[in-house]
Amino acid sequence: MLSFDLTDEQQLLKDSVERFIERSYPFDKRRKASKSEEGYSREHWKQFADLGWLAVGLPEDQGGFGGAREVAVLMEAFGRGLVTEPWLASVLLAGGTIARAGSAAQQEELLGALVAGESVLAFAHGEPRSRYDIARVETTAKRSGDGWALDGHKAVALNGDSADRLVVSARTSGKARDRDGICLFVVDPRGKGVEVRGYPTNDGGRAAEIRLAGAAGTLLGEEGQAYPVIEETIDRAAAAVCAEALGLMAVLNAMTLDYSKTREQFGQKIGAFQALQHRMADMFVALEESRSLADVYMADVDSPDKAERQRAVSALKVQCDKAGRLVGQEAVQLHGGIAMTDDYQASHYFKRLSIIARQFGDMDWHLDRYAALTQ
Amino acid sequence: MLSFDLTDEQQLLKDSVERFIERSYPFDKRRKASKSEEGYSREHWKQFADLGWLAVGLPEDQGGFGGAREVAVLMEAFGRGLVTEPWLASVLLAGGTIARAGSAAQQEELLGALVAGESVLAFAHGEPRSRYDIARVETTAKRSGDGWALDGHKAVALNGDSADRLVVSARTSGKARDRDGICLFVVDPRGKGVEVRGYPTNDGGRAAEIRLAGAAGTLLGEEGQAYPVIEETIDRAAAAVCAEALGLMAVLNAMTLDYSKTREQFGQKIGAFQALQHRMADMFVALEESRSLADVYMADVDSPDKAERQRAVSALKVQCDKAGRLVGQEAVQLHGGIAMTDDYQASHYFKRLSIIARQFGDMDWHLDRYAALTQ
Amino acid sequence: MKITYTAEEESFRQSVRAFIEAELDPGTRRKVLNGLNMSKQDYVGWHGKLASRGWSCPHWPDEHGGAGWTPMQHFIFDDETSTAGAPGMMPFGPDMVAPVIWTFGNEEQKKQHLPGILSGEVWWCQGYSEPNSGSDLASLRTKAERDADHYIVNGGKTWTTLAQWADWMFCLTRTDSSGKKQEGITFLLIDMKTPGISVHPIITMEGGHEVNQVIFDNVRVPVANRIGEEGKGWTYAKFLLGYERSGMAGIPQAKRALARLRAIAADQEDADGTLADNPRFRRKMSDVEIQIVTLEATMLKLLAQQVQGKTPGPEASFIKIRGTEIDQHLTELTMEAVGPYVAPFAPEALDTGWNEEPIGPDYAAPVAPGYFNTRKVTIYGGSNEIQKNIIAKHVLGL
Amino acid sequence: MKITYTAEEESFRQSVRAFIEAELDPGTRRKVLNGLNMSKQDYVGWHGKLASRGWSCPHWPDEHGGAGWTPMQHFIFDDETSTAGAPGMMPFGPDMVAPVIWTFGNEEQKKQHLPGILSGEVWWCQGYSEPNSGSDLASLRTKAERDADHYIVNGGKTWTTLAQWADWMFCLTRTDSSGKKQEGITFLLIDMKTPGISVHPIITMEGGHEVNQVIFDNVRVPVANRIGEEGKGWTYAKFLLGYERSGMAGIPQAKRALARLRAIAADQEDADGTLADNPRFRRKMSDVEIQIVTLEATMLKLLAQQVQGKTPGPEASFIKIRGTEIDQHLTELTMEAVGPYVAPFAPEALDTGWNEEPIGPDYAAPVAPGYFNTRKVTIYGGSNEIQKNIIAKHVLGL
Repeated sequence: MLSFDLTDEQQLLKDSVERFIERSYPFDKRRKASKSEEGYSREHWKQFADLGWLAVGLPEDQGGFGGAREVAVLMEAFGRGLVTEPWLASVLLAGGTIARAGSAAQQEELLGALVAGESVLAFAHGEPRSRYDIARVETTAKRSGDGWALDGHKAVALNGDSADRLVVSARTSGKARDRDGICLFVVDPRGKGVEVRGYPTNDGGRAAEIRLAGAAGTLLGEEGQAYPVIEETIDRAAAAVCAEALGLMAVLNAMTLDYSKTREQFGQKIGAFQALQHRMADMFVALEESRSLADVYMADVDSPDKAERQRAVSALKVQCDKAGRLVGQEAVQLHGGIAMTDDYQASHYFKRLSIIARQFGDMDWHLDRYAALTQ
Repeated sequence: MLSFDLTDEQQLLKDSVERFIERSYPFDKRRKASKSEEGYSREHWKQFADLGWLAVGLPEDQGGFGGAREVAVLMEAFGRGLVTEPWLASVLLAGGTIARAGSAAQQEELLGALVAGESVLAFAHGEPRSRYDIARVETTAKRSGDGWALDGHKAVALNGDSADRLVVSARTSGKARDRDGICLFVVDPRGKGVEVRGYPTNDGGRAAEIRLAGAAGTLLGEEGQAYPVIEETIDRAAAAVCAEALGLMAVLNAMTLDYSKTREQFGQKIGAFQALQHRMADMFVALEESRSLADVYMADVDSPDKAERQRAVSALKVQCDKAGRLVGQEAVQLHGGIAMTDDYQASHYFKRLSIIARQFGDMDWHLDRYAALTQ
Repeated sequence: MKITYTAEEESFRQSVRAFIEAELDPGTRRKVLNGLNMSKQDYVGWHGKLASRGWSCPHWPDEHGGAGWTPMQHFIFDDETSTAGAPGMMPFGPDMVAPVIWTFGNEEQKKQHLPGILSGEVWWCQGYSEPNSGSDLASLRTKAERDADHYIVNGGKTWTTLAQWADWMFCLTRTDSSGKKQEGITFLLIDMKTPGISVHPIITMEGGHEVNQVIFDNVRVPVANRIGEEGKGWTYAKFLLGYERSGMAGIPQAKRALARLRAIAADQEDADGTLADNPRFRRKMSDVEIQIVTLEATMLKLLAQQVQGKTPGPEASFIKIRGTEIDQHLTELTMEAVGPYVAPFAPEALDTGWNEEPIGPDYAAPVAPGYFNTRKVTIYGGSNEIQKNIIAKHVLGL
Repeated sequence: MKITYTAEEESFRQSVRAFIEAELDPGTRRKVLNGLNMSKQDYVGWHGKLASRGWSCPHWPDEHGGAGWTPMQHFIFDDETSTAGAPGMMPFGPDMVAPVIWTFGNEEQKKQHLPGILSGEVWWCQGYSEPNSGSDLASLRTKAERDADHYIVNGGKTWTTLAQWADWMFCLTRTDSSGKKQEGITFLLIDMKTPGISVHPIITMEGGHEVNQVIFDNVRVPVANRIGEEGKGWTYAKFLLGYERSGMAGIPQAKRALARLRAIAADQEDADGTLADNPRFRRKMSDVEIQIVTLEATMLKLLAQQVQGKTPGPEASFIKIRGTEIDQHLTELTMEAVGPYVAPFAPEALDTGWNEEPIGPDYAAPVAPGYFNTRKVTIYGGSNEIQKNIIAKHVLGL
């Protein structure tokens, strides 16, 4: 039998994160944090830890709980609040790879501190020329004494500039696009041979370019076998930003509707114009459809069957990118000039949707993958 | 300097064909002719000959005149009238290949009778598995005594069932997709080894499957060198149906607009509903843009530079197919049920536009070709 | 998505499959799977088979002959029958007039009409639209004047689907023109054999005869055939429209159409292999598949909510919009896949017993007619523009 | 399309090229070609160079300093300057207020204002929109009350482009609220140095400062600065809107953006080569190229008609619609081409003199800001919805 109801635990999580966003995450605070050096508030991060959110999606023996649906509950609310805290980078991406690849000792050490809010992590995988190709790793790792020495350039590593530890992918064998030969390493960003150049991003977050020149790394998992771990992690990240997009779209639809019921032009509320009504109906349908797809397919992201997981993730990303494009662009257009301004919140929601469409595979990339899985 | 004015001759041609369509080509007559055995009226054909239209686009030494712009003038008016007479099949396709490939004697013999309206021709090139691939010819020709014997199956040959002579492509060497080795032959459809199966088409015209089993053919032009002739002929046909589409769209836009000004729903003319107004504005824009493109680029179809010709033809087909899809579908939708009926003329215009989109290369085929030419 | 079925659900699926295997006429099945013309007997025969198993109107209340299924069973049943090529049920009797009769009709009417609908022996048609009232249904003018214990009906209906096969019509008539247009409408059940009724075919653009104009010339309808109160017909009509829309997702049909499209693409040769190997076309097929899966997810959620007793709200409007858009998209992609062979017009190839060699591939003949015919789906059942108006008004509060 | 140029036209093209080569500041050019931030001096400097050649306002009537060109010369000039990376002309002075001044202004006003516009020494801004009058321009409320030989202006304007650089504003004010909203509007020229005017930046979502709010607090404007009659400002404003729209096709800019997109695609690696080799992306670039070519054809026809003395009608509306849609489409495709490197926000990289290593490829920094900023083009200058209303009313007669 099908059930789309949340479990009691999921409902509790949902209530807690929605309450937090509504009461403790006002837009001006978010804006201030976003413009700070780290791009988020350490105080919020501490609260996330206290509320248990830094354990979501991590293994139970490390104090973690939940899977893709719990992640989605969290991310949708983060979308509503336009949260900039590095949950995706730290818990889902870096934490996720450690949980899947790390030894018991590594998990103990790294995830313990992560869940407690004592250590922020980041994941450095993409490279300047990799676009969405997960196997395209040119950064290399060579044995050096007991450990490994890494050389290369990692691109747009989310929150890479405020992490205490980095999880970095590098190749010990093979050519740039081979799936074999890719490894994961834990790297101290303050270590020798590591240069971190942080910068703000167009969606109010932060990221970093990371240059490695003989940087010391500790191997995470088996040598050369990290590809499936990275692939699953990025699939989960893609699903997570789809859930975030639901929150973003919900806010944009509500704002547009509110505005159309108050703004007057030509002697009537603009919401009375039929051409605009039909476009708002389209925005409503786009969101409702995306939400239904997420409700039904999010559980498949946890499937042990890789093809099933990837079909679900790619369908979600195609639908949510398409809906996000429509909702984002129409929200700005129907508002008119006001939504073009930095002062008005809608513009920030629009920008985040625009960046999501370029993260973890764009619409065509996922459409091609879905097609390949349907052969 | 640019000039989009018609020359005096072009203007005369336009006046004559528009007057004919308006006064002598009422829809009920067209419908009756379309349902007749040949799918058109021999009486009309005779008039076409008398008015000189069967010479348009043919060489001057055969009494012909004009190029792509004259063809467009004719075809646009034919679109307005939803003409089913085999001008495209007989004059542009078959006549065009003869003009480009035939010897002086062949031109004299075949085109003379064509222009005089004494002989109807058709062009049999497509095959059951060729789709839009011009080089995909599997029909073969072998020497047989003084002449040639043809074997194969020609598909959807426009008006192939009422032609006095067929121009047929066949291969004397090479593999199915080679450009070399393709020839053109003149074939008597009543000859031995020729089986013509005629049928009506969804746009009110007729076509035929033609099976050749050792059929006798007379070589037209040089052996194995017909590909460029066929390619140019099909380019010209694609441009011609774009011009036809302009006429079809103009009628559909006018009908939709008229209907929206008379049909009442909810106590007002449906043309007063803003959502419909905006969609009719889109239909207007789609047609105006297509017309501008045709006015400016139709002359390029006559260019001796093949790349220039093909860029123009493909741009035209992409734009006109896109516009035709919008105008056709919206015309039916905005009318509502009435346009679904066989009795109402709009449905026939819609059907012709739908078939044009599948003739002489569809939108994606032309987009790919345009892209290849832009390297 | 992997739906986990309970053992009961799994065994139900098996019994549905076995039933279809045993009972579905192979000729009927062939027509459905190949998009050929259906006869009245194809529908009625299958309906009768289902009726004898108690499955003809499974969604009805138990007391009237429903099957008492869970929503999941309905889902399984629809999925299996559609995949196997069983004909769809004509909605006019089972889905449309029956709920009106059991909700607003009197005992006499229930006794008279429900059994024939259940068994499939009585074919109904819908007398709603008129030439001058399309989207604006309430502006209808067909007049019913009281004459003792009869109404005298004069006027006409249009777009009446399969009226040529119908035994009865449920019909909106005007008994009063003095007030608002929604008032003064009366809901009558009319025996199609009554003198004064004439049915005139409307041939649609693909050449088919599916809809009709029905003319009433002093047709005497017993007052006993009136549903509910005189002048309250609009209430009953609106109730029924809600039932109509939610059935228009057409997921199993869309899946079948997509499977057919994939088969056609695999048969069409293309530069490097078949059209099914062409990345551009594969992307298009995947895109529509994702649209189907998305709409299916919405339907599954609605089903799950129905288990919990929630009735579908104005969601029905967006399901109708998206379902019909997907339908049209599929028929258009099929046109694209078939290419030049969409041109031949071969209506005879859609008839049973036509045994000549097809023109082009054997799947080509129904493709253009299907595309043309499917233009109707965004127009009928409340045009998609009307559905957007409904969303704007009733969901968005505009 | 091959346009056949006359020998005169060809020689004109050569002279334009030579002029650009000699006079266009290389720093300015670099900014234009790379989408970097422009300074006031970039615009004014180039305008001054053009002015000394007599080319700053070539479309003006000869008596005011126009160049007396044929439409074809305008076409060649626009094409050459845009391709070479010359800055666009700010429309407020030359294209907008100047025609109003020479058509409706008095001799005094012509003498006072036209020379400064022609030379580029006086920068103008447009005082039209107000916070509560966006698309519904005529509902404006900024009040001008007569006080002897002055008007006292109170209220405010918004979306005032580059008001921070402006010397003068042409401004719609309300002198009478008693009649229809289109009546009682008065067209004033206001010196931006007048006491009581304050300019407040509006930061748009990409982080730029292009538009402003302008507040009037008891600003005294001489009656001599009124254009035409009091209360007739709407007539002058509508006249000007026609001028505004027809300039919005932006063909040369679109061609430049497409060339940039192609260069980016050729640099982005993809599975088998570069993104420029990917058939899917090539098809998208070709599609937008065909859109550009199509709009260009429309513009060429308009030019040809102007030669024959026809003035453009409501076509301007659809040129504005299509031109802005193409703009947005191009910036979005560029986002797609750049991929993950659209994320970094590096406004400093858009400033002159920034010499650090770029984040990612050097073309990445302006891409997302360009996409965000370009959302405005379908909103301003009469939103595209307003343009569709105009087409429906004035072209289609609905």
